[in-house]
Amino acid sequence: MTTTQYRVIGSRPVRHDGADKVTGKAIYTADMKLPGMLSGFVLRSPHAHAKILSIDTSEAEAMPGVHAVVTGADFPNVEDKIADLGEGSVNLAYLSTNCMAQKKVLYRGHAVAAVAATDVHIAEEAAAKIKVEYEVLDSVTWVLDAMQDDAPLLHENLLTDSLGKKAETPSNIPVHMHFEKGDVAAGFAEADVIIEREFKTATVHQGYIEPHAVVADYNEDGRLRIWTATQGSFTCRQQTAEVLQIPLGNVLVTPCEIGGGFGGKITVYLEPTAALLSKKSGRPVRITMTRADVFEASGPTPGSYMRIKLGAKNDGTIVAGEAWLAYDAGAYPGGMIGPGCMCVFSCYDIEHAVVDGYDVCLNKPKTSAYRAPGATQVAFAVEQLVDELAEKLDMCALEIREKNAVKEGARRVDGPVYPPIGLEQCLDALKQSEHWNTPLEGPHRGRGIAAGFWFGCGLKSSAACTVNSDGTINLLEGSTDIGGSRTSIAMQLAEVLGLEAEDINPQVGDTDTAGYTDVTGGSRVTFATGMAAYEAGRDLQQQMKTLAAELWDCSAEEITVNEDGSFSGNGNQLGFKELASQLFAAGEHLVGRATVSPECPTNGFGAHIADVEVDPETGKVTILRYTTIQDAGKAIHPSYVEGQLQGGTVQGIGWALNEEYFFNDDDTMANADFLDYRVPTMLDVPMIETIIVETGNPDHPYGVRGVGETPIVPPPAALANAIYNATNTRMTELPMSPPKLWKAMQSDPSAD
Amino acid sequence: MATVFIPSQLRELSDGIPSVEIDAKNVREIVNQLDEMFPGFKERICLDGDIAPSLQVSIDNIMTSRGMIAKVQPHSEVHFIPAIGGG
Amino acid sequence: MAPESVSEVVSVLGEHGDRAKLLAGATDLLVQLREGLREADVVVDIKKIDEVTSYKYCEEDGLSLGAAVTCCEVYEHPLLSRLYGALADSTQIIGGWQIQSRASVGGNLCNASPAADAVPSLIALNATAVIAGPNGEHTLAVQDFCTGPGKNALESGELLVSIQVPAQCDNCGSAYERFIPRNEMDIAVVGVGSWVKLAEDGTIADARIALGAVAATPLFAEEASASLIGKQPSEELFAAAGELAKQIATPLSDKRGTKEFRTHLVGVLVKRTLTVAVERAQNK
Amino acid sequence: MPATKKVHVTTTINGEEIDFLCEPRHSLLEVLRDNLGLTGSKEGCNNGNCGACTVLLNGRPVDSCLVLGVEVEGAEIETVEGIACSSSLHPVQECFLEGAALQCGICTPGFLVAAKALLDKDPHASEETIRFNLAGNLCRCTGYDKIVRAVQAAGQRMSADA
Repeated sequence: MTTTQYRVIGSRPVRHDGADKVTGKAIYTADMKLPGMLSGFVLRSPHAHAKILSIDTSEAEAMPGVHAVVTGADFPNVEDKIADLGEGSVNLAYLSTNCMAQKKVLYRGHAVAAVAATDVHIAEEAAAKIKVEYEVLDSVTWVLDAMQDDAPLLHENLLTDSLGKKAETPSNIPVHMHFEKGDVAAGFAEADVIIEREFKTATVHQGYIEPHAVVADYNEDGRLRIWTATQGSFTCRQQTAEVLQIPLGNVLVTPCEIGGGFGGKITVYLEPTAALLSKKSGRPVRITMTRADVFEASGPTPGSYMRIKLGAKNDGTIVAGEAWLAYDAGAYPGGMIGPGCMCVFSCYDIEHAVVDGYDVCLNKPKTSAYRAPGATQVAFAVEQLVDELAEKLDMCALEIREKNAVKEGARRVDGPVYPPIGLEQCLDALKQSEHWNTPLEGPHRGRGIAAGFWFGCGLKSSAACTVNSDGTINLLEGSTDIGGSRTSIAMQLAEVLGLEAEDINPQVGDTDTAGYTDVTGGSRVTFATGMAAYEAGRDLQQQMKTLAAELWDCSAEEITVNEDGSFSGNGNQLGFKELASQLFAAGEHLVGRATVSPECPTNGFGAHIADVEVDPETGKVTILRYTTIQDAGKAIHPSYVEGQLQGGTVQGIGWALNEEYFFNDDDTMANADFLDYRVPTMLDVPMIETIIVETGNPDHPYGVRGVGETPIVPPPAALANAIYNATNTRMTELPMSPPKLWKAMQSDPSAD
Repeated sequence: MATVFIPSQLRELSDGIPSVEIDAKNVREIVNQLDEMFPGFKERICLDGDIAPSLQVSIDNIMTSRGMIAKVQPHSEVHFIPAIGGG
Repeated sequence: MAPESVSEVVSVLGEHGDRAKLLAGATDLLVQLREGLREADVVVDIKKIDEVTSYKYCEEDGLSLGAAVTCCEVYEHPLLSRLYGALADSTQIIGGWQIQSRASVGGNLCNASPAADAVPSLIALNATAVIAGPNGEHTLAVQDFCTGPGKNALESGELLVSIQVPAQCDNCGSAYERFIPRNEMDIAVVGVGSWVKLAEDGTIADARIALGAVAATPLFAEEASASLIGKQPSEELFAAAGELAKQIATPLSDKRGTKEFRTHLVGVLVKRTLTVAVERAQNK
Repeated sequence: MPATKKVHVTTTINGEEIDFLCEPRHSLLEVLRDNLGLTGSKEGCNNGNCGACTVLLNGRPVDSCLVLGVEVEGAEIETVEGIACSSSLHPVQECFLEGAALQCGICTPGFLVAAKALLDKDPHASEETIRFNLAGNLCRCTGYDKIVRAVQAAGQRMSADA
């Protein structure tokens, strides 16, 4: 437990970009306007799976106002090269043909051509005049169907990879993973109670309110400037450069303010297309996706099929686990099966376990990360089985979790051993909470709990701080700010230097000015970029010690940086600002800098409590009360930590109760809008109570753990457990929407 | 000696042996020795001479991105696991 | 264009035929035009026409509601929302506040969605559509106005001018309820409007039940309505009416609900709306 | 809708009389953002389901993506850019900042406009009233908790200031 008293850390200053964002001044990508800018429109496939026989763009090109048309033919041929994007890697041929289809379309919404015109309406009309001849193919959107031998093949040469070994015949299964720990057969033999169930979850979308948008300006000198809504400007630069086959240094990516991402704004979709339209037209081009495009053609997160078995002894010890997981990859390989497999048993210390996981291609948009990618699906399954074991063993749901919770030294199913972690502390906080200790009364009501985990990664971050003549600081960092991270990073710099948060002027740099920084994702920004800011502050202090030594006529070793950030030595003492001003006046100007690449997962654990009431006549679930508990290590800005917990929880609630991709008979999406893709409205959720546990992370100077992702993991499971306790009906399918819950209650004879 | 865990999908090469002790100062030495012990090992986990991008090496709670040049301590525990990112 | 009289609109419609579309609140029309579900050469804004944007109520004739009167204007009016409970219920849940500021009851009717929230209430309240066209004005019962999904009884060159809703006596009450997966911002999976008139002895003297989203058009549930007449209100009676109403429901299975679930909901909502309607009649 | 001749429209935006030319098919949102440079109103869905483009039209909140530019002849419009009074923020803006009621900020302008309209009518709006009236504004980051609290706090501040 950290006990250090901080001045800035743990306080709640107003965010630095706040005034811009409440007055409408903040510039998001779609707000960008460059002289001569054209508007782009992307023509997309109406079919889920088809061969492109021909594309005729002549009529569109001839339309007044149209300046350029591009198709797959304008894209350079990229080989099957794997590009490392910092977090995860990508096959460039897949990335490129996902941006613009070449010979085949693999999902409804797949881009086939794009137009740039003086007005978006003209571009849209022109796109409608492009004649694409398709040969429609059989399609598949359910993961188990796609795994069948006779399923329509998306990629003719795709061979299943089992850790370096390729299958002999093509299929829709790019990857099979397998993990094993202990002796599973012996484990189940030891068990007194065994429960096995199948679970299904629907494809869901991150649902950020800002549609993808980009402005590209391809200069005559070959320099490409891009303004975009991205979670990672450097990753965006690399993907764009690789797809276009141009040098990295020719691309400048400027991240605009970004209207939500949650993992969905890492992959490029529009950037290469906008760049090529700009190159052809000689004018800057802006493209924004429509909301339907966002649903149909960006990257939702996998639907899944899971078969999971758990065995426990009479004393409640879970001794064996077995999981068979198949996750949608979408149209191209590379879904979230890896973390799914690694998270399935991540909360429990199970001696004997085996996991098989399959990444499966099917005719849906290529999936991408969504807050703790792959973990929510498995938590939905396992956390229900744990409750069932508890019920069979006549234990309390909390007790069985306390008994089996992972702690330092426990071995994960994929091998590594946990360092100090905070699941036990979260469960303890749950046990002590007012919510848990307040009985829930009334008919058709139930309470459920669930635990959750996400790794949280480190990766590369950079920060540079320039000292102004009055001792205030301009901080330049490279993490695109989606939720107030400028401030949580600046606060760490303020803390180390003995300044106030307001003394720091943080700025998110572009790829020409900021040091290399990986994506805003993986719960890493406050942890890793905060660490970079801290180190940049330390660098500054070292430089100031050397310079102060001259000023004070002593050696640098004689100068101490005190806890409040002041400097003392040789009988002198000055605060940071005062010393900085004196040094500036003496002709020195200072820039502190740091690059870090922490490689340790920050291991974020959480536990949630949900109270629900179920309408027995309609199957509609009302959430009466909800508490989210999480180990933040150390909360830098508690309001924004609470905000991450509350926001992630409500996304998890949406996933649990109503969100799903609904497909027509022809495998096209039937609900590509916010009307029928039902994210929670304000009226659908209660206040989300939060309890921040602070166990301190030994791998960070202030003890920070990543917090952003874990909160989405437990809600579907906590709500399923609550629904069971309210209705006696086990829901094994997401979403637990009214028609499904009502039907399940009808068919479950034990239900109330 | 570092303890190196053989990924379960590669135990077909190691005759089912789940882990081995190896004296090495970096991942490259480990991979080379494993390939000598269990021919074909390197081919399964490497691409273009480095650890395949779909994998990462876990060394004592560190998930390193340094691949072959990552340092290994005398009592380190080493795993080859899938690379993961996040949202 | 924005004409200032009904006759001007009629002549514009005569000139452009189906290529002209009338716009009141635009909350359906603009979406449909963008999605290519409807096409138009001319969009005629009818909100400059007094007759269409105003409403009046008198105790003898009841409510005359201009076709472009917005949802907000209906539910914010204390007398109207007390007298026409079902209509107030409907108008409060069509979209969010932003939609209600613009969307009109007449537009909801003309759009002729099977799931329109205002239409079952209008049918339950026995409302009549006042239609103007090249041959002058005529009226049509709202229950006959919708002819299919997105289709209405307006002939080429005609427009809906207003909706006449009969006067409400002190022992009348009405209610509308829909089932949606969320609590707002959804389209009805099923919607039911119910109206009752109580006799002095507390029995039901007259009743009208209307169903939405269970057929190609909103339906008047005639048999279910008749089954209530002369009876004392009770949960059993309402449940039995619900069963009768279910018999005329022929819903589809789609992204909003299954056939089975929708049929079941008819029973639930008939019971619930009758309960509220009777309560309102008793407490007026 | 096909392109037709541009129409001249005179309207009042944030207290200032404004003239613009627009095609009949252009929405008010497009006019505000593209013709008038008022990019504070955001496009999240372009079909009235998210509320990010909320503006006040003659005092009532509307989705500006579902209003045609030509419809606002003679109307009074208020956008997020008009909420702050000269050099100081409006209480609802202050409370959003102090209460951390925004994360990515894309939905914030719509929420502020709708919240201000609600509080002008009912500064003591209950949690239930706030949730009901602002349900047409979607936020995907915050889980709404801090937004509701900020609106409540702003109502209190407005009645205290009044």
